[in-house]
Amino acid sequence: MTAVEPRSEASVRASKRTEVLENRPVNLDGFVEEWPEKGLVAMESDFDPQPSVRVEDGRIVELDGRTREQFDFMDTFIADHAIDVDTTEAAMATESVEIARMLVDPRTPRAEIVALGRGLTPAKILDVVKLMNVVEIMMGIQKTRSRRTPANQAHSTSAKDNPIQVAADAAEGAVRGFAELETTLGVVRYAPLVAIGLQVGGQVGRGGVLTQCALEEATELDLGMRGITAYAETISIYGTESVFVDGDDTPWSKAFLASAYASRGIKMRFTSGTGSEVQMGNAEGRSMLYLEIRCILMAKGAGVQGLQNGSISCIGVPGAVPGGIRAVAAENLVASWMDLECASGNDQSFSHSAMRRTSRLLPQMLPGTDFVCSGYSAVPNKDNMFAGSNLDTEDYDDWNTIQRDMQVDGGLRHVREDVILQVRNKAARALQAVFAELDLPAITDEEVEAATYADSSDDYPDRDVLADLEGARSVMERGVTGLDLVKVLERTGFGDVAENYLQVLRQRVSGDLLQTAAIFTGDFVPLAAINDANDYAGPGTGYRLSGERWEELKKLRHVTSAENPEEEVV
Amino acid sequence: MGEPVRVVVGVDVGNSTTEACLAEVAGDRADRVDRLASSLTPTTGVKGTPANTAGAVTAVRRALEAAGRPSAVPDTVLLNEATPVISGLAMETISETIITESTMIGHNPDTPGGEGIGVGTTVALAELGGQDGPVVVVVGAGADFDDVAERVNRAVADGVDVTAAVLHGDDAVLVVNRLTRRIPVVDEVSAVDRVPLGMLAAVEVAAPGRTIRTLSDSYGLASTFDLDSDQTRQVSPVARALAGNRSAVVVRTPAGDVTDRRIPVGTLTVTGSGRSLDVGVDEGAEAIMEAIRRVAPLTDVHGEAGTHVGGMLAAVRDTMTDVTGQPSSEIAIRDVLAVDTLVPTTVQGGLAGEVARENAVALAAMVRTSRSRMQAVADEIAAQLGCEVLIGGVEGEVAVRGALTTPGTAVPIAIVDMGGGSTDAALLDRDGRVSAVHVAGAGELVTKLVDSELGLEDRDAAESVKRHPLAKVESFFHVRHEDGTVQFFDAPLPPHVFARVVTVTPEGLVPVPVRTTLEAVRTVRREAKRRVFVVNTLRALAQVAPQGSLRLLGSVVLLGGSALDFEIPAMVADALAPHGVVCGIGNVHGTEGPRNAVAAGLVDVHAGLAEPVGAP
Amino acid sequence: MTSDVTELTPADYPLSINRPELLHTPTGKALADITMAAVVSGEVTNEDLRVTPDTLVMQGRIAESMGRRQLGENCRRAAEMTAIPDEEVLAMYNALRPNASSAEKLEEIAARLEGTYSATTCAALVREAAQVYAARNLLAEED
Amino acid sequence: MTAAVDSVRTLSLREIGPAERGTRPEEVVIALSPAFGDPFTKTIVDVPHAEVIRQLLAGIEEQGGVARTIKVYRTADLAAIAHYGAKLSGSGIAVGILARGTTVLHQRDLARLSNLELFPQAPLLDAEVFRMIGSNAAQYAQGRSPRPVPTRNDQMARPRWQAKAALLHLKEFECIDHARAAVEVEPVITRVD
Repeated sequence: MTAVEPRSEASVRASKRTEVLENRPVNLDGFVEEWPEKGLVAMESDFDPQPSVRVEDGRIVELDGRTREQFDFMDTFIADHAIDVDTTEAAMATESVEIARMLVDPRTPRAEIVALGRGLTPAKILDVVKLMNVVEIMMGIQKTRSRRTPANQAHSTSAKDNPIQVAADAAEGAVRGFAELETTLGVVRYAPLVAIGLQVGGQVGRGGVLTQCALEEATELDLGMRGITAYAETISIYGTESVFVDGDDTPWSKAFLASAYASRGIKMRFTSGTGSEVQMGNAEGRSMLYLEIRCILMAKGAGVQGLQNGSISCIGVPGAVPGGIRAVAAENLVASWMDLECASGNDQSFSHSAMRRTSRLLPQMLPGTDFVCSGYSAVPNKDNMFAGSNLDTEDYDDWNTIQRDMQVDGGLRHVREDVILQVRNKAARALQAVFAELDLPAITDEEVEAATYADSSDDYPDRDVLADLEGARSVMERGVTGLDLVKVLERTGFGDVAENYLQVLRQRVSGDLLQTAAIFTGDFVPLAAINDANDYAGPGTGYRLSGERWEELKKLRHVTSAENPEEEVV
Repeated sequence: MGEPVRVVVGVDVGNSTTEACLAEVAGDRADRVDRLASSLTPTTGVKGTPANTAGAVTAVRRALEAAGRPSAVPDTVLLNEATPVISGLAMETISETIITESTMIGHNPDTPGGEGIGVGTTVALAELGGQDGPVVVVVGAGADFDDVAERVNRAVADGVDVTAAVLHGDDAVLVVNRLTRRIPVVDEVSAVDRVPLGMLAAVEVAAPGRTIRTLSDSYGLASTFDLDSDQTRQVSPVARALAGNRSAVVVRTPAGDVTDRRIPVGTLTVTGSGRSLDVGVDEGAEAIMEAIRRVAPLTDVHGEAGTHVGGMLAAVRDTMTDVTGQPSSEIAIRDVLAVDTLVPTTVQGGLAGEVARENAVALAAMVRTSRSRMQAVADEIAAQLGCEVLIGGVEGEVAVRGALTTPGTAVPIAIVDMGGGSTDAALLDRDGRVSAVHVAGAGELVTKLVDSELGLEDRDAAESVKRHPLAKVESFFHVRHEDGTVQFFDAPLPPHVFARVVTVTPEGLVPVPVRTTLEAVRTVRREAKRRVFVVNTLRALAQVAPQGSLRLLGSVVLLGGSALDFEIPAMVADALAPHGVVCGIGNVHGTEGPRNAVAAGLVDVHAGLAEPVGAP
Repeated sequence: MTSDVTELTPADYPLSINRPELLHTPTGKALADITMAAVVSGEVTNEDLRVTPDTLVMQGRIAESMGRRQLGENCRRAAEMTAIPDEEVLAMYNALRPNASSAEKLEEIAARLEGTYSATTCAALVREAAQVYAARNLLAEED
Repeated sequence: MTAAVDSVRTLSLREIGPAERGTRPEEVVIALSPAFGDPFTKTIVDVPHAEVIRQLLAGIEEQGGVARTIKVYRTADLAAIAHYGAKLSGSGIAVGILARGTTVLHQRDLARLSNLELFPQAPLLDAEVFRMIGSNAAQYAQGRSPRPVPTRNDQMARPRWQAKAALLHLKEFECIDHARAAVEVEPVITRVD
């Protein structure tokens, strides 16, 4: 047996230094030995298949050592939907090392390497990224990420499902720069009120913020169709057939769902990540990264515009095996390379060690991704109903400082206290007006005051939960829609918020947000991997942090003025 | 044919809801009123204050939308003359039990072990062995049940006379099952380390479903501890405190005592009919209500400064000052309702978190003022909607008019409107005179009583118990409702309600966080409603009834949200039946149920269908 | 469906800014008609805030012009689905879950997609699923 | 196999016969996973299996209940193990438990994936919690209405235990024996001091 020995007991005398080291937070993290036969291995396993492909009559009949009769449904879906039959044999004939070098080499344009990627099988892609060290992987991400301008996403939730807290933190998150805001619930029946709080708060912070509420598929889609949320993300997919079926879905059901969202004009991405299959005990002896590459190709085959990956809720598994965080970076690279929008993890409690948390973050933050965090906790982690994130509100100033140190754009900025107080207050007041107009349980002035100055859910008066749930039910029953909320906001004197919200709804008509990696600028200009396609081609090209944005990121909470060293820059 | 048709909206600003009734009124003779729609929305701000405007405007808009004319502008909005009524609640515990020197452990662990009584000297487990006389073993925290049993068995085998045991953990049954000799064992004594050692002690455990007989009886204690008559008198509070328990421990210490005392919680000074009376809150509800009756009609009440009661009454006054701008000295408390209740309270000095049901008094107080600021509301509504706004009759009077449209009613008629903070009554007599009254105490007080008597400490749960009938989930496929009927389900019920007492709500079944039976919860709920709604209905009606006689009332119509409650109307009707009063739920205009009486009444009065009443 | 805008290129994106004249709501309003005034007056309703099949086809063409074949196909399926009511879309999705439907049931859905909604691409996806489910033992047990 | 050296009690599971449906209306079935007791001897946080069983049984006994223990070999899926136990239980109540400690209270009329009380975070389960779980199981079996065992939560359990849990899960899966039917066992707890 392996790895079930208890931690070393202090039966023999240990040095003082050992004591110090024993007490370091990193030793609270769990680490395990690899077990490749069972798939408990990051990305280098003798049990992964060898790359191969064979095409007959315009159809792939062999994939990574298996013939069509031997295909499981992942093989079938990938062969029939993801891989480009016309180019696959030529692409597969290219040496893996050559492809790996193309990924790193700035002189190979993104379009060329993406086109080549369309013909590769999962085992071949794995073979390529296995050749790359973590710096090369970051080089690859820098080049292949689909949108030119990096962005970030936040979690805005409440341990008490308090919609006022969600609104205030959404407003602060928006003004700090997040392009997307996501929420979920403790008590699911609260969803309509919390989703309204998120939407209203998000539109107060600044224009162009998109929101979503993670729920089971039917309700999530319902809120989306009513225009109370603007996108969807928690559509999980898995790398083995057995785990996919355990999740009560198939590639075909998920592909159908992807089209359903698009048919309502709603932006959507899938979610997957290394470690989920071995966590559920059905990795079928494959490495975590091999299985994740299958997920990425499945997502691509379904025609969904993007993917949230980077282990996500299973981060403790790759995080515990050797090379695991390299594998996590590699999965973000593959998602980007396969021309999908990549919301790149960094969204779950990862480590007790602040150093480890930061090092896990850099492979996404330094090259930039479409969303560096697919959930930076814009509430204190104890209020995070996604079970905690790698970063939370306590880390705002650290994040801003790292951006300034490295001259890297992680999508956030320092915001002056008075601005934050003002948007938090306004968000709470706007929601107060909405609740009053919709006959929902009143939000008191005391609650508005609390929201303005609060940190966590502890700082708010308790709500009448039963009355709120009754209100939530009536919102669904009465068929309240996003348009109703716009009207209420306009009528109650929050015309600018109403206008922002209407702009978000209006975009459904254009379908512009359905394109790869689409977000809004603050002026509601859609920014996708079309009009803002990544054009990195080596030093001096691509997205560079400069000009007005760089000036903005130079600001921190405390910076001594050069002009008058007795004062700080404001 | 050529008569002008005007759109009129009656708006009733109530304590918690604002109602509107939209109608078309034809012609000056106004012999035709076409009611088009009604609406209901929460009242904004304290009733009778400018903050009401938002709710009133919403109610008007809603009614217009419901009538399919969202962009229409009404010709006239009619507002009721809403009198601000503010109520406050307080609850004071007035008795307490105090144990000194750890003489007694009288709590009821779920599962004591063994049966019978054992008397001996207290000895710690670690010291067990070699004792001559009978011993009671005292076992501290962290002991394992197997170890305890083994150790006691060894001592018994060595000849020690172990007669009983007291345990820290929840292990009594486990220990007893492993002992060679059957002894009574009391467990879950959280402060077991404070049990004095080397003292004579007695442990008694009754059979399941029974209560102890010896330690809960003064003479039983006397025989057990060999006491003389003076000593027996001294220990009688111990016996009293232990009555009703399934298990108990008594340790005889030189200075140990149990006292049961009244807590002075301040006095109320009630004023009326030109005189003032002082009454101690700790004298109980009956004494307080008697004092109020003696000074009737009440003109004001003050609470002793520096006490909770004083603070509560001051807060009610302050709120009214904020609302009306009247100085606090001009604001009078016009009614108080006192109710006796029992509150589970942890006994001071107890060793096992013993809980006693202590006496408490709950008070509801009410202030009203004649100075309404409805004109300000009217002006703002006029500005926002761009129409004429008129302030109509006093609500009680208009409500009677609305109630009178209930099919089958006739003058004289009385109405009762049971709200959240106050219970209101009005009477229209044969001469067309209307008298109206507000009394303190309504839904909020019921919630508070349910909350404290069930020990919920959860207002939401108490509110749910108040509003919805109960049921017991007997399996995943059926529940037994409180009326005894059984309901079956095709799909299994959610696991969190399994085996629980639940409220049956439109949202589904909601567990009530208690461990008592459905019957106990039901009794608490009905008693709370009876002591507040029934008592108040009788009290309020007596104040408007001719010569104070309910028999002269004729018929009583129940209005407002509480009239929609599943049991209050029946409880009130039962209470009124002996007085020969016909009591029923209002059905305004035969369609609106108990809602919309004032709003509809305003329109009718305006249209001349009904004579304005009480007008100068 | 739309046939006069076959030549969309990446330069046309975003349509809301570069080609608003091509966009309309399901009730035939122009994008510019969705104003706050129109919302307040009730001229704009929820029905207006939906994407049309034509628009989805156009977005699909733009995606394909960027080399995103599958995203283009997804847009085409979505265009077909705009006609299907919400509840039925969800019911069809549930029927596609593993072990949820018999081969007959899936064929019934495919036929309905094809016949009632002219959703041929969607129907093909369902038939393909039925084939794979049969091979992988993921059809519902026959009663 | 005996427990680790630092354990004061060992557990052995003496096979009595095939697992059958019980008839006593108040009984609780404790359904053990394939690796419970043998080859594994302790939970993910080193609570000895002997102690887990002893505390579950004590909780049931303290409430005046009776228990039967079965061991399941054909599946390592906790919901399936517990639901199977519930179907065999005279009261319909079962406690299902995995070798790593994850525990669920199940009832036979519930859907397999539903439950009465679930304790998904094995690292947070200690002897005291197992006692309360046993006590609640007995109370459900008697038709009483216990307060649910307070659930604990630790966001940092993920970085510390997620991978070890996966490893133990894989090991448990290796112990699945599709050919072997569930058996009723008598837990024999022996002190070794």
